[in-house]
Amino acid sequence: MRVEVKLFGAEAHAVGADSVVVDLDALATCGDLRDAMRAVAPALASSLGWARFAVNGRYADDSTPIGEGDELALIGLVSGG
Amino acid sequence: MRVEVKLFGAEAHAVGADSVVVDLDALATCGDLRDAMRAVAPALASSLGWARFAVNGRYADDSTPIGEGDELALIGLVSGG
Amino acid sequence: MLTREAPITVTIVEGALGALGAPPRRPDDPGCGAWVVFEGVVREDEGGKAVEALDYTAYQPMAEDQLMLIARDVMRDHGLSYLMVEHSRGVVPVGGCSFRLSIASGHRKEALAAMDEFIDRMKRDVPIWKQPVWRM
Amino acid sequence: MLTREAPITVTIVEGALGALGAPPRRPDDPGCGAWVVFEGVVREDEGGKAVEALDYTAYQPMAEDQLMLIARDVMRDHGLSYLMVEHSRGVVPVGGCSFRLSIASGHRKEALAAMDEFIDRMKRDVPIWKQPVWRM
Repeated sequence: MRVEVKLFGAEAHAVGADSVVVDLDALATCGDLRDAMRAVAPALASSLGWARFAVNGRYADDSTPIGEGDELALIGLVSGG
Repeated sequence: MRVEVKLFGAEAHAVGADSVVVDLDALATCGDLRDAMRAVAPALASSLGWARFAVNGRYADDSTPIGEGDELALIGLVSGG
Repeated sequence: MLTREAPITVTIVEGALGALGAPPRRPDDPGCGAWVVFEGVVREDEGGKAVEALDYTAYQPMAEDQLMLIARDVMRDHGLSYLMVEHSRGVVPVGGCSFRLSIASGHRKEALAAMDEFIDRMKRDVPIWKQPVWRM
Repeated sequence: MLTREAPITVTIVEGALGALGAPPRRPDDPGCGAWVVFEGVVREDEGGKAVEALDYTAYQPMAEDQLMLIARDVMRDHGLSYLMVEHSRGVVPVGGCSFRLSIASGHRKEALAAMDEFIDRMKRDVPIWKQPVWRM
Protein backbone atom coordinates (compact mmCIF):
# COMPACT_ATOMS: atom_id res chain seq x y z
CA MET A 1 0.00 0.00 0.00
CA ARG A 2 1.02 3.59 -0.56
CA VAL A 3 0.96 5.88 2.49
CA GLU A 4 1.66 9.54 3.09
CA VAL A 5 3.52 10.58 6.24
CA LYS A 6 3.10 14.13 7.49
CA LEU A 7 6.23 16.04 8.49
CA PHE A 8 6.62 19.06 10.77
CA GLY A 9 9.33 21.31 12.16
CA ALA A 10 12.91 20.24 11.55
CA GLU A 11 11.87 17.14 9.60
CA ALA A 12 9.71 19.12 7.16
CA HIS A 13 12.57 21.58 6.83
CA ALA A 14 15.13 18.83 6.16
CA VAL A 15 13.05 17.30 3.40
CA GLY A 16 11.67 20.58 2.09
CA ALA A 17 8.11 19.22 2.12
CA ASP A 18 5.18 18.72 4.49
CA SER A 19 4.95 15.01 3.78
CA VAL A 20 6.63 12.07 2.13
CA VAL A 21 4.98 9.18 0.30
CA VAL A 22 6.18 5.63 0.92
CA ASP A 23 5.20 2.21 -0.38
CA LEU A 24 4.65 -0.46 2.25
CA ASP A 25 3.66 -4.09 2.22
CA ALA A 26 0.27 -5.00 3.56
CA LEU A 27 0.58 -5.88 7.29
CA ALA A 28 3.39 -3.35 7.70
CA THR A 29 4.18 -1.86 11.12
CA CYS A 30 5.62 1.50 12.14
CA GLY A 31 9.00 -0.24 12.29
CA ASP A 32 8.66 -1.14 8.62
CA LEU A 33 7.62 2.43 7.88
CA ARG A 34 10.74 3.68 9.65
CA ASP A 35 12.92 1.48 7.44
CA ALA A 36 11.07 2.44 4.28
CA MET A 37 11.42 6.14 5.06
CA ARG A 38 15.17 5.79 5.57
CA ALA A 39 15.43 4.56 1.98
CA VAL A 40 13.12 7.19 0.50
CA ALA A 41 14.25 10.24 2.51
CA PRO A 42 17.93 10.11 3.44
CA ALA A 43 17.63 13.65 4.85
CA LEU A 44 15.60 12.15 7.69
CA ALA A 45 18.20 9.53 8.62
CA SER A 46 19.18 11.07 11.94
CA SER A 47 15.59 11.91 12.97
CA LEU A 48 14.41 8.41 12.13
CA GLY A 49 16.71 7.05 14.78
CA TRP A 50 14.53 8.44 17.58
CA ALA A 51 11.51 10.39 16.30
CA ARG A 52 8.07 8.98 17.09
CA PHE A 53 5.29 8.05 14.71
CA ALA A 54 1.71 9.01 15.31
CA VAL A 55 -1.00 6.80 13.84
CA ASN A 56 -4.41 8.44 13.64
CA GLY A 57 -3.34 11.13 16.07
CA ARG A 58 -1.82 8.89 18.75
CA TYR A 59 1.77 8.04 19.45
CA ALA A 60 2.63 4.56 18.23
CA ASP A 61 5.57 2.25 18.75
CA ASP A 62 7.37 0.27 16.11
CA SER A 63 5.11 -2.76 16.57
CA THR A 64 1.95 -0.75 15.83
CA PRO A 65 0.31 -2.04 12.62
CA ILE A 66 -0.51 0.35 9.80
CA GLY A 67 -3.72 -0.01 7.86
CA GLU A 68 -4.96 1.40 4.59
CA GLY A 69 -6.22 4.98 5.14
CA ASP A 70 -4.47 5.53 8.49
CA GLU A 71 -3.28 9.09 9.10
CA LEU A 72 0.47 8.93 9.69
CA ALA A 73 2.86 11.56 11.02
CA LEU A 74 6.50 11.64 12.02
CA ILE A 75 6.87 13.65 15.24
CA GLY A 76 10.38 14.90 15.93
CA LEU A 77 11.34 17.40 18.65
CA VAL A 78 8.31 19.52 19.43
CA SER A 79 8.62 23.11 20.61
CA GLY A 80 5.31 24.29 22.00
CA GLY A 81 4.83 26.60 24.95
CA MET B 1 14.48 48.86 82.96
CA ARG B 2 10.82 48.13 82.31
CA VAL B 3 9.96 46.84 78.81
CA GLU B 4 6.74 45.92 77.05
CA VAL B 5 6.70 42.86 74.76
CA LYS B 6 4.04 42.68 72.07
CA LEU B 7 2.16 39.38 71.69
CA PHE B 8 0.24 38.04 68.71
CA GLY B 9 -1.72 34.97 67.67
CA ALA B 10 -1.59 31.99 70.01
CA GLU B 11 0.64 33.81 72.51
CA ALA B 12 -1.73 36.77 72.82
CA HIS B 13 -4.58 34.30 73.19
CA ALA B 14 -2.76 32.30 75.89
CA VAL B 15 -2.09 35.39 77.98
CA GLY B 16 -5.35 37.15 77.14
CA ALA B 17 -3.51 40.36 76.29
CA ASP B 18 -1.63 42.00 73.40
CA SER B 19 1.50 42.55 75.48
CA VAL B 20 3.25 41.79 78.73
CA VAL B 21 5.45 44.10 80.79
CA VAL B 22 8.69 42.79 82.25
CA ASP B 23 11.45 44.27 84.38
CA LEU B 24 14.97 43.70 83.13
CA ASP B 25 18.44 44.64 84.30
CA ALA B 26 20.36 47.16 82.25
CA LEU B 27 22.54 45.30 79.68
CA ALA B 28 19.93 42.56 79.39
CA THR B 29 19.76 40.37 76.28
CA CYS B 30 16.87 38.56 74.58
CA GLY B 31 17.94 35.47 76.50
CA ASP B 32 17.39 37.37 79.76
CA LEU B 33 14.04 38.57 78.44
CA ARG B 34 13.06 34.97 77.70
CA ASP B 35 13.84 33.97 81.30
CA ALA B 36 12.07 36.98 82.74
CA MET B 37 8.94 36.28 80.69
CA ARG B 38 8.82 32.68 81.88
CA ALA B 39 8.52 33.97 85.44
CA VAL B 40 5.95 36.66 84.63
CA ALA B 41 3.76 34.75 82.15
CA PRO B 42 3.63 31.03 82.89
CA ALA B 43 0.98 30.66 80.14
CA LEU B 44 3.79 31.31 77.64
CA ALA B 45 6.09 28.60 79.01
CA SER B 46 5.79 26.29 76.01
CA SER B 47 6.06 29.07 73.42
CA LEU B 48 9.11 30.54 75.11
CA GLY B 49 10.98 27.34 74.40
CA TRP B 50 11.16 28.11 70.67
CA ALA B 51 9.41 31.37 69.73
CA ARG B 52 11.58 34.17 68.33
CA PHE B 53 11.96 37.70 69.59
CA ALA B 54 11.94 40.67 67.29
CA VAL B 55 13.84 43.78 68.37
CA ASN B 56 12.85 46.92 66.51
CA GLY B 57 11.18 44.89 63.81
CA ARG B 58 13.97 42.40 63.15
CA TYR B 59 14.41 38.85 64.33
CA ALA B 60 16.96 38.64 67.13
CA ASP B 61 18.75 35.80 68.82
CA ASP B 62 19.21 35.32 72.54
CA SER B 63 22.52 37.19 72.56
CA THR B 64 20.96 40.35 71.08
CA PRO B 65 21.18 43.22 73.60
CA ILE B 66 18.04 45.13 74.59
CA GLY B 67 18.15 48.88 75.07
CA GLU B 68 15.80 51.37 76.68
CA GLY B 69 13.04 52.23 74.21
CA ASP B 70 13.51 49.21 71.92
CA GLU B 71 10.32 47.83 70.39
CA LEU B 72 10.05 44.19 71.44
CA ALA B 73 7.78 41.42 70.18
CA LEU B 74 7.47 37.69 70.75
CA ILE B 75 6.83 35.97 67.41
CA GLY B 76 5.37 32.48 67.70
CA LEU B 77 4.01 30.43 64.80
CA VAL B 78 2.90 32.79 62.05
CA SER B 79 0.03 31.97 59.71
CA GLY B 80 0.05 34.36 56.77
CA GLY B 81 -0.82 33.48 53.20
CA MET C 1 -15.03 28.96 31.21
CA LEU C 2 -14.25 26.63 34.08
CA THR C 3 -17.26 25.14 35.81
CA ARG C 4 -17.92 22.17 38.04
CA GLU C 5 -19.41 20.47 34.98
CA ALA C 6 -16.33 21.19 32.82
CA PRO C 7 -13.29 21.20 35.09
CA ILE C 8 -10.87 20.93 32.15
CA THR C 9 -10.79 23.12 29.08
CA VAL C 10 -8.29 22.97 26.23
CA THR C 11 -8.20 25.63 23.52
CA ILE C 12 -5.91 26.35 20.59
CA VAL C 13 -6.53 29.84 19.24
CA GLU C 14 -5.22 31.85 16.31
CA GLY C 15 -2.65 34.47 17.29
CA ALA C 16 -1.69 35.82 20.70
CA LEU C 17 -3.81 34.84 23.70
CA GLY C 18 -5.80 37.57 25.33
CA ALA C 19 -5.65 39.78 22.29
CA LEU C 20 -9.41 39.47 22.31
CA GLY C 21 -10.74 38.16 25.60
CA ALA C 22 -9.77 38.63 29.23
CA PRO C 23 -7.69 35.98 31.02
CA PRO C 24 -9.66 33.22 32.74
CA ARG C 25 -11.34 34.10 36.00
CA ARG C 26 -10.73 32.23 39.19
CA PRO C 27 -13.47 29.63 39.65
CA ASP C 28 -16.03 30.55 42.27
CA ASP C 29 -15.47 27.44 44.39
CA PRO C 30 -14.96 27.83 48.14
CA GLY C 31 -13.01 24.56 48.28
CA CYS C 32 -10.18 26.02 46.20
CA GLY C 33 -7.51 27.73 48.26
CA ALA C 34 -5.04 28.17 45.40
CA TRP C 35 -5.29 29.67 41.93
CA VAL C 36 -2.23 29.87 39.72
CA VAL C 37 -1.94 31.31 36.23
CA PHE C 38 1.18 30.84 34.14
CA GLU C 39 1.73 32.79 30.94
CA GLY C 40 4.42 32.00 28.43
CA VAL C 41 5.41 35.11 26.53
CA VAL C 42 7.36 35.49 23.26
CA ARG C 43 10.82 36.85 24.12
CA GLU C 44 12.78 39.27 22.03
CA ASP C 45 15.61 36.83 21.37
CA GLU C 46 16.23 33.18 20.59
CA GLY C 47 19.78 32.04 21.13
CA GLY C 48 21.03 35.62 21.02
CA LYS C 49 19.31 36.54 17.72
CA ALA C 50 16.62 39.22 17.59
CA VAL C 51 13.13 37.86 17.03
CA GLU C 52 10.10 39.71 15.74
CA ALA C 53 7.55 36.96 16.34
CA LEU C 54 7.13 33.21 16.69
CA ASP C 55 5.03 31.31 14.19
CA TYR C 56 3.37 28.26 15.76
CA THR C 57 2.24 25.19 13.83
CA ALA C 58 -0.02 22.71 15.60
CA TYR C 59 -0.79 19.22 14.31
CA GLN C 60 -4.50 19.21 15.00
CA PRO C 61 -6.53 17.56 16.39
CA MET C 62 -3.65 15.55 17.88
CA ALA C 63 -2.31 18.63 19.68
CA GLU C 64 -5.62 19.18 21.50
CA ASP C 65 -5.92 15.46 22.25
CA GLN C 66 -2.45 15.38 23.80
CA LEU C 67 -3.15 18.51 25.84
CA MET C 68 -6.36 16.93 27.11
CA LEU C 69 -4.58 13.66 27.93
CA ILE C 70 -1.90 15.47 29.93
CA ALA C 71 -4.54 17.64 31.62
CA ARG C 72 -6.47 14.56 32.75
CA ASP C 73 -3.33 12.82 34.06
CA VAL C 74 -2.08 15.88 35.94
CA MET C 75 -5.56 16.62 37.29
CA ARG C 76 -5.87 13.12 38.69
CA ASP C 77 -2.30 12.74 39.95
CA HIS C 78 -2.36 16.05 41.82
CA GLY C 79 -6.02 16.12 42.84
CA LEU C 80 -6.70 19.43 41.13
CA SER C 81 -10.12 21.06 40.93
CA TYR C 82 -9.87 22.95 37.61
CA LEU C 83 -7.38 23.22 34.79
CA MET C 84 -7.54 25.46 31.74
CA VAL C 85 -4.92 25.38 28.99
CA GLU C 86 -4.76 27.78 26.05
CA HIS C 87 -2.15 27.69 23.28
CA SER C 88 -1.66 29.87 20.23
CA ARG C 89 -1.21 28.79 16.66
CA GLY C 90 0.04 31.08 13.91
CA VAL C 91 2.01 34.26 14.50
CA VAL C 92 2.52 35.68 18.00
CA PRO C 93 4.61 38.88 18.16
CA VAL C 94 7.29 39.58 20.78
CA GLY C 95 5.62 40.37 24.10
CA GLY C 96 2.51 38.41 23.14
CA CYS C 97 1.28 35.49 25.20
CA SER C 98 1.42 32.16 23.35
CA PHE C 99 0.55 29.79 26.20
CA ARG C 100 -1.51 30.08 29.35
CA LEU C 101 -2.10 27.43 32.00
CA SER C 102 -4.54 28.17 34.83
CA ILE C 103 -4.98 25.79 37.74
CA ALA C 104 -7.24 25.82 40.80
CA SER C 105 -6.74 23.39 43.65
CA GLY C 106 -7.29 23.00 47.36
CA HIS C 107 -3.77 23.99 48.28
CA ARG C 108 -0.71 25.60 46.77
CA LYS C 109 1.84 22.76 46.63
CA GLU C 110 -0.13 20.56 44.26
CA ALA C 111 -1.03 23.48 42.01
CA LEU C 112 2.60 24.48 41.51
CA ALA C 113 3.81 20.90 41.13
CA ALA C 114 1.06 20.21 38.59
CA MET C 115 1.96 23.33 36.64
CA ASP C 116 5.59 22.30 36.36
CA GLU C 117 4.70 18.76 35.35
CA PHE C 118 2.11 19.83 32.80
CA ILE C 119 4.55 22.14 31.04
CA ASP C 120 7.35 19.55 31.05
CA ARG C 121 5.04 16.99 29.46
CA MET C 122 3.66 19.50 26.98
CA LYS C 123 7.14 20.40 25.82
CA ARG C 124 7.86 16.73 25.20
CA ASP C 125 4.61 15.33 23.83
CA VAL C 126 2.34 17.96 22.30
CA PRO C 127 2.81 18.25 18.52
CA ILE C 128 3.26 22.00 18.27
CA TRP C 129 6.27 23.64 16.64
CA LYS C 130 7.53 27.16 16.65
CA GLN C 131 9.49 28.92 13.97
CA PRO C 132 11.17 32.25 14.70
CA VAL C 133 10.37 35.20 12.46
CA TRP C 134 13.71 37.00 12.59
CA ARG C 135 13.94 40.74 12.88
CA MET C 136 15.32 42.29 9.69
CA MET D 1 2.81 48.83 39.38
CA LEU D 2 5.92 46.93 38.29
CA THR D 3 8.44 48.98 36.34
CA ARG D 4 12.10 48.66 35.50
CA GLU D 5 12.74 51.31 38.15
CA ALA D 6 10.73 49.43 40.82
CA PRO D 7 11.07 45.71 40.13
CA ILE D 8 9.77 44.76 43.59
CA THR D 9 6.60 45.96 45.22
CA VAL D 10 5.18 44.90 48.59
CA THR D 11 1.71 45.93 49.72
CA ILE D 12 -0.47 45.09 52.69
CA VAL D 13 -4.04 46.17 52.09
CA GLU D 14 -7.22 46.23 54.16
CA GLY D 15 -9.68 43.45 53.24
CA ALA D 16 -9.71 41.10 50.25
CA LEU D 17 -7.30 41.77 47.37
CA GLY D 18 -8.81 42.82 44.11
CA ALA D 19 -12.02 43.98 45.72
CA LEU D 20 -11.06 47.40 44.40
CA GLY D 21 -8.37 47.19 41.74
CA ALA D 22 -7.59 44.80 38.93
CA PRO D 23 -4.86 42.18 39.38
CA PRO D 24 -1.35 43.27 38.39
CA ARG D 25 -0.60 43.41 34.70
CA ARG D 26 2.24 41.53 33.12
CA PRO D 27 5.24 43.87 32.76
CA ASP D 28 5.84 45.06 29.23
CA ASP D 29 9.38 43.70 29.05
CA PRO D 30 10.41 41.64 26.00
CA GLY D 31 13.09 39.85 28.02
CA CYS D 32 10.48 38.15 30.21
CA GLY D 33 9.28 34.82 28.85
CA ALA D 34 7.36 33.78 31.96
CA TRP D 35 4.69 35.47 34.08
CA VAL D 36 3.13 33.62 36.99
CA VAL D 37 0.43 34.82 39.34
CA PHE D 38 -0.46 32.88 42.45
CA GLU D 39 -3.58 33.71 44.46
CA GLY D 40 -4.30 32.34 47.92
CA VAL D 41 -8.02 32.21 48.54
CA VAL D 42 -9.95 31.81 51.80
CA ARG D 43 -11.42 28.32 51.88
CA GLU D 44 -14.75 27.39 53.35
CA ASP D 45 -13.28 25.14 56.01
CA GLU D 46 -10.37 24.96 58.42
CA GLY D 47 -9.74 21.53 59.85
CA GLY D 48 -13.25 20.41 58.92
CA LYS D 49 -15.06 23.35 60.55
CA ALA D 50 -17.08 25.82 58.48
CA VAL D 51 -15.47 29.23 58.17
CA GLU D 52 -17.15 32.50 57.27
CA ALA D 53 -13.98 34.57 56.93
CA LEU D 54 -10.38 34.85 58.08
CA ASP D 55 -9.29 37.84 60.12
CA TYR D 56 -5.62 38.70 59.46
CA THR D 57 -3.40 40.60 61.89
CA ALA D 58 -0.07 41.93 60.64
CA TYR D 59 2.70 43.22 62.85
CA GLN D 60 3.62 46.29 60.84
CA PRO D 61 5.99 47.56 59.60
CA MET D 62 7.92 44.35 60.35
CA ALA D 63 5.57 42.33 58.10
CA GLU D 64 6.34 44.55 55.08
CA ASP D 65 10.05 44.54 55.94
CA GLN D 66 10.14 40.75 56.06
CA LEU D 67 8.21 40.47 52.78
CA MET D 68 10.68 42.86 51.17
CA LEU D 69 13.66 40.95 52.57
CA ILE D 70 12.35 37.65 51.21
CA ALA D 71 11.48 39.31 47.89
CA ARG D 72 15.03 40.60 47.51
CA ASP D 73 16.58 37.24 48.39
CA VAL D 74 14.33 35.27 46.05
CA MET D 75 14.76 37.83 43.28
CA ARG D 76 18.53 37.56 43.48
CA ASP D 77 18.76 33.79 44.00
CA HIS D 78 16.50 33.01 41.04
CA GLY D 79 17.45 35.90 38.77
CA LEU D 80 13.89 37.20 38.50
CA SER D 81 12.93 40.37 36.65
CA TYR D 82 9.89 41.53 38.66
CA LEU D 83 8.12 40.46 41.82
CA MET D 84 4.94 41.87 43.33
CA VAL D 85 3.51 40.66 46.61
CA GLU D 86 0.18 41.70 48.07
CA HIS D 87 -1.28 40.52 51.40
CA SER D 88 -4.51 41.37 53.16
CA ARG D 89 -5.00 42.48 56.72
CA GLY D 90 -8.34 42.48 58.48
CA VAL D 91 -11.33 40.41 57.43
CA VAL D 92 -11.35 38.44 54.16
CA PRO D 93 -14.52 36.44 53.50
CA VAL D 94 -14.61 32.89 52.10
CA GLY D 95 -13.75 33.00 48.39
CA GLY D 96 -11.82 36.24 48.81
CA CYS D 97 -8.16 36.52 47.86
CA SER D 98 -5.89 37.22 50.84
CA PHE D 99 -2.51 36.84 49.17
CA ARG D 100 -1.19 37.35 45.67
CA LEU D 101 2.34 36.80 44.38
CA SER D 102 3.17 37.81 40.81
CA ILE D 103 6.52 37.00 39.25
CA ALA D 104 8.08 37.76 35.87
CA SER D 105 11.29 36.13 34.73
CA GLY D 106 13.18 35.06 31.67
CA HIS D 107 12.05 31.46 31.86
CA ARG D 108 9.49 29.30 33.60
CA LYS D 109 11.56 27.11 35.90
CA GLU D 110 12.98 29.91 38.01
CA ALA D 111 9.61 31.65 38.29
CA LEU D 112 7.90 28.54 39.67
CA ALA D 113 10.80 27.67 41.97
CA ALA D 114 10.90 31.24 43.28
CA MET D 115 7.17 31.21 43.90
CA ASP D 116 7.38 28.05 45.97
CA GLU D 117 10.35 29.32 47.94
CA PHE D 118 8.83 32.74 48.57
CA ILE D 119 5.64 31.24 50.00
CA ASP D 120 7.52 28.74 52.18
CA ARG D 121 9.62 31.53 53.65
CA MET D 122 6.62 33.80 54.09
CA LYS D 123 4.76 31.13 56.02
CA ARG D 124 7.73 30.78 58.35
CA ASP D 125 9.01 34.33 58.79
CA VAL D 126 6.42 37.01 58.05
CA PRO D 127 4.61 38.19 61.20
CA ILE D 128 1.04 37.84 60.01
CA TRP D 129 -1.56 35.77 61.82
CA LYS D 130 -4.98 34.57 60.82
CA GLN D 131 -7.95 33.93 63.03
CA PRO D 132 -10.97 32.06 61.68
CA VAL D 133 -14.37 33.69 61.96
CA TRP D 134 -16.52 30.59 62.38
CA ARG D 135 -19.82 30.21 60.67
CA MET D 136 -22.68 30.30 63.19
